[in-house]
Amino acid sequence: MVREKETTLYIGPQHPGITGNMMVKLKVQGDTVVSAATHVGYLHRAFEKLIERRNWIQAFTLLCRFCVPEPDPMELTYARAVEELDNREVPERAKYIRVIVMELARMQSFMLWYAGQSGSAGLYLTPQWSVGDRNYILDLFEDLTGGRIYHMYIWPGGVRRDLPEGWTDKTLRTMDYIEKRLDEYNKILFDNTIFQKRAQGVGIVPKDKAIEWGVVGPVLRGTGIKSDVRIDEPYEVYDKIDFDVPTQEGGDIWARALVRKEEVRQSIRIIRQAIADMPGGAYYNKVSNPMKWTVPAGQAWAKTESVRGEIGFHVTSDGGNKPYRVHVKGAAYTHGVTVLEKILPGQNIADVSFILNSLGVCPPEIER
Amino acid sequence: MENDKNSQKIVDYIGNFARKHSLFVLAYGTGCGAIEIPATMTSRYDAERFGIRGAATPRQADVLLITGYLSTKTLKRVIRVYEQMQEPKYVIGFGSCTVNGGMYYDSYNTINGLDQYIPVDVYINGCMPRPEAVISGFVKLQELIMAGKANNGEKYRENLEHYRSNQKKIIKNWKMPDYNW
Amino acid sequence: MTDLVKENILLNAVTSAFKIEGKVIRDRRVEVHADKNTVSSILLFAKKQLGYIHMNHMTCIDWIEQGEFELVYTIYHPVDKLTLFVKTRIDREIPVMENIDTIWDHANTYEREMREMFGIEFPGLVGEHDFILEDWDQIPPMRKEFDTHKYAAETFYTRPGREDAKDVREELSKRSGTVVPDFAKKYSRE
Amino acid sequence: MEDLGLKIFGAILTTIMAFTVGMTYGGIVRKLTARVQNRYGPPVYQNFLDLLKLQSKKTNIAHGFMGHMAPVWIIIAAVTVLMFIPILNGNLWFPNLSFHGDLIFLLYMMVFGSLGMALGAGQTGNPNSAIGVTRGLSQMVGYEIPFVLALVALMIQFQTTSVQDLTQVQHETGVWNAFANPFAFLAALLASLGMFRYSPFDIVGAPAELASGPVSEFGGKYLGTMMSGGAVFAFIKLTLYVHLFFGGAGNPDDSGILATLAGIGILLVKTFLLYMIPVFYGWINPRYRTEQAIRYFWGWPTALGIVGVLWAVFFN
Repeated sequence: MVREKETTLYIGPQHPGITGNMMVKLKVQGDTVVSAATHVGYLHRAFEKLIERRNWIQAFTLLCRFCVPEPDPMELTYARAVEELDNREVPERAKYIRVIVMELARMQSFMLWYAGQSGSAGLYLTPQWSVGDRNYILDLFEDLTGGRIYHMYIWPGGVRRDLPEGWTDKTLRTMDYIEKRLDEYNKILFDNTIFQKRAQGVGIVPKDKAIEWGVVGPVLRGTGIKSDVRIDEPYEVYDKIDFDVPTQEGGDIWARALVRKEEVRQSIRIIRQAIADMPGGAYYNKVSNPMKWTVPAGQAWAKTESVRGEIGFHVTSDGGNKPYRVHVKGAAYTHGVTVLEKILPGQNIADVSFILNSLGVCPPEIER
Repeated sequence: MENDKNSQKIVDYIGNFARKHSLFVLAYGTGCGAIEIPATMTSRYDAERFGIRGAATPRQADVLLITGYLSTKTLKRVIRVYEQMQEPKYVIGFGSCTVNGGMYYDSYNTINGLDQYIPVDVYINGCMPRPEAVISGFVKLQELIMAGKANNGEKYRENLEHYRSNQKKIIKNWKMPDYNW
Repeated sequence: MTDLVKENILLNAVTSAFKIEGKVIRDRRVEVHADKNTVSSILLFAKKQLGYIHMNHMTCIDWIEQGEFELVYTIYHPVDKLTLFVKTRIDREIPVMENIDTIWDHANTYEREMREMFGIEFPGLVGEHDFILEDWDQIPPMRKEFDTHKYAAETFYTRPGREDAKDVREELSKRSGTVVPDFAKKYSRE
Repeated sequence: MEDLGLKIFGAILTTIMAFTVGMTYGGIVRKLTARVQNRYGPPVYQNFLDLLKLQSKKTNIAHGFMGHMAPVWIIIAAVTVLMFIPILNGNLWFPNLSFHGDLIFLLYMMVFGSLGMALGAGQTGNPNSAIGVTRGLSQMVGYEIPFVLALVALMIQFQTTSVQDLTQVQHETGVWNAFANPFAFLAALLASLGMFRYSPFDIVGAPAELASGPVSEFGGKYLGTMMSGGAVFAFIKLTLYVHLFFGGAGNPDDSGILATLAGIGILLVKTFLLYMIPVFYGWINPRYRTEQAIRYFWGWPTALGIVGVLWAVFFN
């Protein structure tokens, strides 16, 4: 049904299919997208400007709000950048705790992605299940840090408090439960023929262009390139833990979905190992007075593997008690603008929201 | 239609009863609070048992949930969306940043105080509010509706000039149709 | 980590080819300081010859006291796992920088943001001028001289505090009969 | 004139029943869906509350004349079609006009509601509505083919186009058409998946793609009226299927109070069970793209429909 006439279709900012609050302006011929342009800025809070007005510790309240579905990788990356500037050692126990928190964050974010991916395909059963089960992980966070979504838990020099009593047992029980549930999700979503038909061959990121376009994380692994900050530049204790980095060939939505499906199982594996190997000792290399704390001048670049890919922090200090400049590179920064604009032309309108979810586009990370 | 607080007509009573138990929330996550909306709507907290469900377009919606801070760019869209909604309509301000700017009090791009720009029925404070808090905010709104005190649209129509002048102070390039219903 | 062999090889390759300064920061991190005119040729050299095909990041730091913007290009080698920073400084008064979105497509996004947030011009950059902000008529907001608090206080409505607002420390000490320690007193609301 | 009075009374009763049953089924489906999704769910009467709320909205905006007329058109079409289908197998209380209409006429009339929707949505100027209407019409082209083939098979097999006669045949022989011509039945059943617009065939109002499709710009009373029309249409489709394939409900020879009530009971059971088929299918399936949906209908359902026709021609 190709017609000559071009229609302009705005997906967003108010649209149920959009992830977060952004807008994709489409030129459409019949059902086919001819060109796409991303418009962002609806969530611009001037974080980077505000952080220049906060001191090093106060910045954490803003940091975790950079990308709402996964606040913890942001904290960790910033903390690592500051530790590099300050030459601050992190106790071994804190490193293990950080790994557990990171993987829990990955799992809860996976469950949101799962809901978004199947919801945008029109399957409303699994979102209810997975977002419901996500609450169990948030409960763990609540026990650990006091907050459901935003934790401000990881600090330069360690973590804010030790594990509560009985928390590891509860975590292991939750992992068992989630593992059981994942099988059920897979039966509903991944074994479904219609989902396979819709996901295969749609939204292809070409393998030869992927790295040049700045594609990272599961999207890059979905094209068959093995790239993961956790093994490329092992941070914390990821080099002591045994886990696989799954890859898939194809570069389409289906490949990305399979990568994520396997990744969350690896997260469970990592958490179990980390809990088993956890050493005792201190959990925090204390900063004497955080309100007056100054960090030596310099620049540091730290990166972390979040669920959507590499997150990088470029932190600059002028030796004062406030960050001079913090610049964040989120995974969605390239996915949501360059990659999206490049792969949308030629797709069906029905797949736009499907592709958005699959790329893991998170608008607050683009505009900050 | 007159809405006398002391003596409601039976028609009003029935209407309010229906309005109370059927709240269509516009699916517009304006800020980071939108992350708790899926949790509120799904299996553990299940807001649908109160008759709260999502609506895809502003024409069908009753409740505009402002989930968190509003940047000036979004404010323009929110006003447009709000004006498209059909009366009676309600606005819930969600999170501390809608009350007084919260942690973004000094940001050049987010508004402080939502009720300067559109009337607000219920504020839910916290950053971010838990799903229980969200549901309790909705219950509060239901109480207001039942008492006939939630007349957001009327308030906006009657004080349109006040709200317009506030809105135009922030939105520099005002290219929007007039509010005509 | 150990002897930083790979890092030194990289440093030598870049510095000898372009006669520029540089140093190894730590394992996997190498930085070079370049003139603003050679940046694009260094990046092209690193991409085509050395295999630094992934551009992680591009940032701008406003050194208002020196009157300069510092631009940092962070590029990455997916096989050697090395990160190379190419740093350059441009004049703050005439902020013009070469456009590199022909080398990496996604540099376009970074440059559009910098144009909007710092007012740096990139000749030949395509894309709408309004990327994040809308109808912005002040100086570019990420510049250090822009005072966001003052602007916010002037532009937006500030809700007055509650009349019955109490100082938490004073109240708690009154209730529990303890004394507010000296160091905490300066944070108290007067 | 007694006859006319009875007819009018029957017509009003039919409409009320169709509306109530349609709305209640919707509510039950919402409740069941919630239970499947691990939730408590809204009360069964939630749809009535929604409707009441929509009808008591104080402002209602219409985009031009057709936007105003579309919901009215839909409800007129719904009630008209309702009059022409047998409700209780020729029961004296619900005679309506079912003796006068035949299947071909019904097929035409059932498209009328969609046509009204299309015209109304076209006038709103919302691109989502326009795309939704196009998708709806494409999907209709898809499922009408197996559906018509199934009906043609029945018409050939029993040499009649009257719904009344088709029901009568089943009553007399005691064999349901679902068994008399299983291929036609299966074709019609698969077509019904598209007719009820649950996933995977909810492409018309797909929220993640088109906001809510054709009804994007309709709110308040208009949306409420459309909802009522939709409820009546659901009842019509179910009743028609029950009469075509499941032997109808009620005894044509006995119109006493008890027999009528029993007939209504049987009708409710049969329609509800039939309604559950697309609903069950919808719970666990994501949505097709438009061209995939059409390809689906032109695959197995159409093949089954053709086999059904051949069966009717050669084996009876």
